[in-house]
Amino acid sequence: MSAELTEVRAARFLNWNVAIIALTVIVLIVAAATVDSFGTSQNFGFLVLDLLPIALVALPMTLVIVTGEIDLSVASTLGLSSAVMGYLWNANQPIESIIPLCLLLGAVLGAVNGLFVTVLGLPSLAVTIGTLALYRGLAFVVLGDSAVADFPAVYTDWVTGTIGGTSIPDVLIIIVVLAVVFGVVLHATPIGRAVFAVGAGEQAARFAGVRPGRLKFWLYVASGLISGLAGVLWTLRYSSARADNGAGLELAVVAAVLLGGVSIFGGKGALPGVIAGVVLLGSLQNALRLSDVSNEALNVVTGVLLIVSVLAPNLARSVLQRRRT
Amino acid sequence: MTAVDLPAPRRSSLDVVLKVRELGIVIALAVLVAVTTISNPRFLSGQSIRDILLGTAILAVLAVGQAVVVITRNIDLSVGSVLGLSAFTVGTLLQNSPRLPVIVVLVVGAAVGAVCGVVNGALVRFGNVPALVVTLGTLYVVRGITYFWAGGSQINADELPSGFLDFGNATVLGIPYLVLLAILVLVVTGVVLRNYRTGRELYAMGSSPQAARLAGIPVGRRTIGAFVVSGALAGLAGVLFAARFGTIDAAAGTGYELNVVAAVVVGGVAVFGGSGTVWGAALGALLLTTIASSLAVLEINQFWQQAIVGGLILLAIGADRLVAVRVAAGLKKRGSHVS
Amino acid sequence: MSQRKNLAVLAVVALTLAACGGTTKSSTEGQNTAAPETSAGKADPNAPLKEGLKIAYLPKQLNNPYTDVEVGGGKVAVGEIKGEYKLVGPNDASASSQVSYINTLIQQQQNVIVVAANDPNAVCPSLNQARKAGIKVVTFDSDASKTCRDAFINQATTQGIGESLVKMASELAGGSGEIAILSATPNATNQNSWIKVMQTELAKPENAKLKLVKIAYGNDDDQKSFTEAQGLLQSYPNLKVIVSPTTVGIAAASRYVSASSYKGKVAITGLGLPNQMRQYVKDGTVKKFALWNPADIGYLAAYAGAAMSSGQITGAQGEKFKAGKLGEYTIGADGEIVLGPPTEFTAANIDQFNF
Amino acid sequence: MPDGRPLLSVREVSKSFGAVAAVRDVSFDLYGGEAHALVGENGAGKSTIVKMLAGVHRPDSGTIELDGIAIDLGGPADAKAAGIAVIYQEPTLFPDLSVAENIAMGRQPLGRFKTIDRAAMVQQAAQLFVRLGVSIDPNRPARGLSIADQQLVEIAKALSADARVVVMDEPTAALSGVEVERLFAVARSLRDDGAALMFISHRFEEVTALCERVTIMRDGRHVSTDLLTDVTVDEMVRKMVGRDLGALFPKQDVTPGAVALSVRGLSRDPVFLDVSFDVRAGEIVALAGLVGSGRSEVVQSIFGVDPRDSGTVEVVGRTLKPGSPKQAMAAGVALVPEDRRQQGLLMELSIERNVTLPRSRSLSQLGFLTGGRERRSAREWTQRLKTKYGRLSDEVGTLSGGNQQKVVLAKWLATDPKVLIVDEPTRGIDVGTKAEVHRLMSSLAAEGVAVLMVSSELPEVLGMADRVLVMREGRLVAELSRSDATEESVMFAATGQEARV
Repeated sequence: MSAELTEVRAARFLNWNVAIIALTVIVLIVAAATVDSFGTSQNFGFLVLDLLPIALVALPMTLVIVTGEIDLSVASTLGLSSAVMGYLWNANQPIESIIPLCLLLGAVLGAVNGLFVTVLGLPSLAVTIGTLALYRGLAFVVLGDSAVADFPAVYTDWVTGTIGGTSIPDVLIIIVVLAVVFGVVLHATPIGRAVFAVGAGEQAARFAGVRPGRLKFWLYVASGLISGLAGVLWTLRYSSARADNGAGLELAVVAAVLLGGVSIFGGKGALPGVIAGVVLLGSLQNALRLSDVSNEALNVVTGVLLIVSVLAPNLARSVLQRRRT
Repeated sequence: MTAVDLPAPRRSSLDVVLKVRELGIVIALAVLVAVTTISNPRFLSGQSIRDILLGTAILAVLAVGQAVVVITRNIDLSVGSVLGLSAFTVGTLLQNSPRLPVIVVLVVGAAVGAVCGVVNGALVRFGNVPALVVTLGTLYVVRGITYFWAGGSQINADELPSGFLDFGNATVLGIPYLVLLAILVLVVTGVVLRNYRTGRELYAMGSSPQAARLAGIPVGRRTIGAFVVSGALAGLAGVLFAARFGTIDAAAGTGYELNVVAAVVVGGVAVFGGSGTVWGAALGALLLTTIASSLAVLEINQFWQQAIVGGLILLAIGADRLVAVRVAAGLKKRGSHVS
Repeated sequence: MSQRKNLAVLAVVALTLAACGGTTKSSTEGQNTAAPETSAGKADPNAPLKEGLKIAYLPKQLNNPYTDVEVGGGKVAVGEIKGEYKLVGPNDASASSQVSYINTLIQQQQNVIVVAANDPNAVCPSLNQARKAGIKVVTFDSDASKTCRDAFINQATTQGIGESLVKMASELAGGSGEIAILSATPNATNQNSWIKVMQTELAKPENAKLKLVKIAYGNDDDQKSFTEAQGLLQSYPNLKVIVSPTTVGIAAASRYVSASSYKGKVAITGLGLPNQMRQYVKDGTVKKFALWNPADIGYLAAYAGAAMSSGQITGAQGEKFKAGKLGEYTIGADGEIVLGPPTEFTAANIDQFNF
Repeated sequence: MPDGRPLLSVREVSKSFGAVAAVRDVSFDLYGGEAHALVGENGAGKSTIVKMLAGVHRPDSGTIELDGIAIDLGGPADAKAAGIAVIYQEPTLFPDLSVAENIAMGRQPLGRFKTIDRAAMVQQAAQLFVRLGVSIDPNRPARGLSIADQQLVEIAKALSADARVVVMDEPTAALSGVEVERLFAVARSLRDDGAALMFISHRFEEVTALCERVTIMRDGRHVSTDLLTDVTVDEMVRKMVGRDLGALFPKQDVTPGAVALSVRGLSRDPVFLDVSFDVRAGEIVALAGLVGSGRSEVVQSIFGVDPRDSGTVEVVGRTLKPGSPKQAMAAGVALVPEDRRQQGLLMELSIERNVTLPRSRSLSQLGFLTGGRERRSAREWTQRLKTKYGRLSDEVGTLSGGNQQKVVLAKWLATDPKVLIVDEPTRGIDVGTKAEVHRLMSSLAAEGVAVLMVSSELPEVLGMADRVLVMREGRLVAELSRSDATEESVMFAATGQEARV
């Protein structure tokens, strides 16, 4: 009994979710104190804009990974959404119909992933590596290597602008609203309970009346939809629709989610931790750049953080288990 | 059921399926080549074939390494970065000591890759971290190290010894050295996987990790071994890359992992391990390279290439699943629990 | 139509953005040109160049030898005027990473940003933000949209480059035959304007026998350019000349041809770096190619930026300023500053150049 | 009987998992040329002993001696090298590899340059199968082999390794009479060749038919080792159970009410065929049969987690649509599944999440769950079942087997079922909890719940059930009333003994 108790205590101590939030706060404080102009309101705006796509896509990705699956096609969905947006804009379609179409497109692309994973029962890793290539390829087919610009200033200004006279970026509203929605769904609804259940044990979840296939399908749709939205916002932010927009973003998103304490094996994770992971990665990047640290170092930091975030809890667990058996 | 009506000995249906699988790629290749050649007969010229084979050589070496890892139910996404690091290492080495014999360069390249493989393998083995995450991380880290080291510098063809560049272009009986080397790698790996105990143990691990452990197979050591092979071959591919292209910067091989995984999956290696051959993986590499070449010749928008690669991956895994379901239905006579 | 309207309604609801009717590309044409009115105040041609100016270079990407030479010239110039030189940039030639760097430079309160735009529009909002913050923006290599920079250092007039490319191609082809262009990316501003001039030139009667069969894009990626050159030669057996107005493309094409059976049959020309091309000029693959001195571009950009930051010039047409060893320059229309005519390199003179 | 030195000795070994002591100070000897039975109830520690011999677990204390010399089995490879072959209840083959390769793995015959001589390998396998008297194609992949055939491949593996010690962990559980006979013939020939056999089974007639010596375990401890000639079946049972049988199964007499569950013509090729039966309110009906006879599949199909090809299921007059556990739950069906770790519980989630998962929708307010109602409900039900735990937020995997089973029961009883299906309700739980579970089922029946119980433990079946349905090879072959049901009659129906030659 006492062994069990120490274990519980150790587990609480090693709670990655708490650790990552604490680490993020520390990084923010240290950065604000030591890096010139990190703490300015303008820089805050830049930081939020830089974080925007990763933060958005990380939300559904968290749910997908908690169910034990993965979606590597998000960045390509973003790119295809952006390319189609540019194509339609060039074709003189009204932006008010382009944007919902792009969101719809994202949802459809997500549904394709979902069908492959749930109906055919294929491993999501392989499926989404396939659609990663497919969707990005289609984006190039749609728009080639060209860029479409001149999106209406009302929209682009809104995306890059701030709320009223404050220095709070407009897009922060979108992030906050969606983060709350996904957080509530994951942590305070029957759907969220089912998400954790499927990730912790798909079979047992089925025996408790959960339909894992249906659940995963809709999570992929959500992932596609949000990626499509991220594509629209990306396009408006840079006022440039390009097929290669967001290339490679999936790695940053997965890194942020895992860094946020979500288990790659599924069943474990919390949204606040993921948000902290996103902020940690973003602010670290921002602060290092302001300190003239090269991009290269950043790559190394991201990679190491990614490995450590998965390694640390595993090592802790296996040390505990070794003591147990 | 009773034991009396056991199946009579017959040709293994699984073997047949695998044969069919590789045959499918060959047919696809033949059709592709035929169509392209009809539209432009120069597609089958010596130079053109040589170009395709040279392109395939690098991808095939990577794909062979990847196949070894995938067969053990793992994945190595860091190969593109490892290729870059190795290419830059040997480039720098050759800049400083141009007289180095090619064989030494090859060994150095493979060694650089092997070290990366050890890191990957050890993290997977001892850290209990899924290979996907580990190699995603090392993809970043290795590339970062290369950038760090290379900075903005680029190694140009004129800085490399001509002996080395000749190695990239010279031929024996019309077959380029690089292609011969790739074939050598393919044959050796293929034979080891098929005809040696170690090779069979890799399949066993991928087929059922739990049973492998119970059968006394040193799963951890073999896992590290598989990653070392994949790393070493990625390093070797880095040398081939340097010899073929002559221009090396820190970005060499960026994004290669996608093509490599595609080649392996299209070549019929099951993503969940246990089945598939390096021959299939090499055929997959040949198919992808030929597609890229054909698109240029057929004047189909180059941009279709990536979409086609993606489509092929989905097609391949989808078809494999359907075939597997059918075969399983044929083989299975009873017993289907919820799994 | 009704469907589109439905979707439009949906969009309004979804985004709660007031929008009357549909905002289409044509309805917004010409509305997006509002440039911030910066650099108010008049030019004082006699103002001295300030010392300690912070001048930052942001090339398209870092790992490009050509870029290295360019910014190297900038470093020299910044040293001459006793400023602070800084070089930042992404590893990938993407506009989005450039935007992050521009934002960083704004935070760091640089005086001048010298930038080669990866996308003329995507970097605009950030550059304008920089200009609002009092930073002078000089573009080089690849221009940003006119509304968001103060000056553009043009290597050579577009007309001049286009003409000289066609002239070299015509000479190498012997006045008639098929030629192809191997460019960088299809949306590279400079490449496209040169190609446009070339097409005009080729349409002239004296070039009637030259046939442009294809424009291929190698994305300024060595390998892609290599494969594209390979594809061109396979698709067009009668090709006589490949013109590559990009240093990456010409080097890759030369390397491919020099090791293939096409050597001696197909000529390569375009814009290249002497150091990269020396080998191919010597082995006969390349007879001649052209380029300006890239170091001078970075050099000139530093002086132009410093002159603006010191109030000597505002970027208006007709203003003059001194650029160290290069002498005096006059600002042309739209803030363009032309470096000078390109140099042609051949086996005879190539050894005189080292860049 | 061979005398002299034992081939393999187990000396005072102990092994604990967390707080649970699975094996405590167990000693026994295996002799060459002798078959030794290891019997005990589920959870008595037999499998842990097997795993220690296989090198999967290392004893916390005590030694294992081979030829009188202590050996350290650090891994399965060590056990293999020591000549110990283990045949598990669930065979461990490589589905993608050929049968011949499965047999030869690690010992493939080598030809030139140390390459594998495939022809010789296939030849070897074929010869082994001839010796075993079976015809399995050595070239076919292991995927798709029946359990019985997989078992035979495992035995061929042990044969090819020339194993001196062969441990068989319930190999007959899924075999038909003919298959069991053939297996025994092979086992005897192994024994006669001088190997030491350890045989684990629940069937006493098999134990007496094959073995010379028997070791009995109870609650992780060694009870006795006797020659089978010295001990009767009754004595063995008493030693295994260690208490009076009658008190264990307190079924209260209830007059059955209306039909609560009605199954008609339920089929799923090739698992079960044309299964029809009724369960009335207040009745406990046992579904007996051998492992693999299709019992679990039938109840899973009723509950909807497994598909079905044809047939109807009605619950209190409502027809259930196939493949929808949700609808079954809504109709008042609850299934406590066979495999607690995989099907019953989410081991990494907390106790409260496990208890409330099936009811997360009904516990929500306006679609939201704030945790409070879940916690209160979880506390209420776990307390009602006297579950012992630290905190409701602890991972359910940290509980003992018995308490885990109580969590599963709490989870389903909380849904207020009209039809409760329990699949192996007392597997792997301690004696005290077992009695509690039985009392609980009995009182539920008394309250009018229809209980359908799948069980492999005959005493449990006989003690608890009002009626016994017996399945064999996917078919319902007998229905026995409480008075007709005896060990013999049930086993007779389950094994189809008339088929024995």
